[in-house]
Amino acid sequence: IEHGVPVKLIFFAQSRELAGVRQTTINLPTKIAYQQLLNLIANRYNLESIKNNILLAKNEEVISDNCDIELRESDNIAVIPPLSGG
Amino acid sequence: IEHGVPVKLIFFAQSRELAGVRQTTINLPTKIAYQQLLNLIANRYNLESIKNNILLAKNEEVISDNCDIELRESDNIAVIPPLSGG
Amino acid sequence: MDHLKLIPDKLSVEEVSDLVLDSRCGAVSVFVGITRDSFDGKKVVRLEYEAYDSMALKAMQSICDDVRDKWPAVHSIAMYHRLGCVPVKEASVVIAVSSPHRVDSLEAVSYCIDQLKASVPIWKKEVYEDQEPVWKENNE
Amino acid sequence: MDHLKLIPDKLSVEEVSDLVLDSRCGAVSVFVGITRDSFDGKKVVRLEYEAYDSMALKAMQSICDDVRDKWPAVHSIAMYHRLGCVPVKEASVVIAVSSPHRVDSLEAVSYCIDQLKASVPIWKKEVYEDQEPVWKENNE
Repeated sequence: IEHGVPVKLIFFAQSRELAGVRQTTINLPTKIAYQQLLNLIANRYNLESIKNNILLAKNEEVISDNCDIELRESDNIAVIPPLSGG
Repeated sequence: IEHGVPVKLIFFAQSRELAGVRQTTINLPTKIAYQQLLNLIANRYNLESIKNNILLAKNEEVISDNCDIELRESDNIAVIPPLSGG
Repeated sequence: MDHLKLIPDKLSVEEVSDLVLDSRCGAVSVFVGITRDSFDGKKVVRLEYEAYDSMALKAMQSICDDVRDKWPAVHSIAMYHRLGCVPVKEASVVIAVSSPHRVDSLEAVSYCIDQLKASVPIWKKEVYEDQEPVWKENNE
Repeated sequence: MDHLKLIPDKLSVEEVSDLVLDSRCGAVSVFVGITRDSFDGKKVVRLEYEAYDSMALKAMQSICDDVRDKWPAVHSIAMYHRLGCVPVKEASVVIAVSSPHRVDSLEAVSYCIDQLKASVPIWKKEVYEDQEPVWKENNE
């Protein structure tokens, strides 16, 4: 991805195990559709098997899946598998 | 009361303070109506002021107020003011 | 298992909740009743509790039996009520209920304290700083 | 006051419930979530919890804000969640809520654990004696 911004990508729980990494930095365009970003992350980080069960959060807020996402340097995107706290 | 049986009478909380005694023994007939027993106890133990707010229990069971009470030696009757546990 | 006690000593929430722990239970719900420092603007110094011990324990057992009818999944119940003087901010009653899943213990502990107040022969006198003490009445 | 914490240490029910004590509050309701020893017949050895800490604390704060909207009488809320390994029979979460009268804290503590399970980014892996561990999912 050209002319992108570096964004911190964070994985938790099963997505962390599948990705093999807890945290990394990735260059992303300053504007990207939710589904496009999801596909990109799933494809590159071995998350195809759980792609339909994960949410994405930007700066600690869950992103709704029909939006375009605006990104700036220092933003972070987290992969959120189904919750199981308690 | 003649030809009665000795019954243990126990007072709690406000009834104990008004009666000035925690426990005593009283001779009672072997059969007595609830209201009659209540009147007798209230009158003799200074409980007129709370008579309408107390229940009587026989051997740790609340007695329903429309029954005759059968009494035997070693029975106990307790005066139960409004509950306030918890 | 039911653990029912009337005791003159300070209550420990941890001790009572530990009583109901079980390796099959994922949930323990606890209610703690505590002495407040005021009532209707009057400053409360302490509460004084007394019980008809034998009848109170029977009534507590009967609450436990009802709980097991209504929530068969409940595993253990502990109801400890303190008697005598209870200073402000200390517990007068601790109730703990365990169950495999949370909904049973949550509903049951709420039922237990409602029933305890309604049916267990225990009384409290509220002692104020500047006024005559008052025997309380659970009228909810 | 809200007391929110994610900690790697063993949780104390007493410590968490003491946090919400207040001389104006007559009721403290507590929920304790505990590691069970089996799931679907499989023997559970321990749970391993992880959290998205910063987002989890925000979500917990948001639950507290909701509680204060719904039950304005609630005085204090404490939500402590343990992270890392939690052995069988130990607490993974302790929630305590205080209020002047009991109904508010009882309802609020139940709401808190429901919402915590539904909205706070915390995850647990169940580790079995003889089988592959499984990442759990709150699907209630």
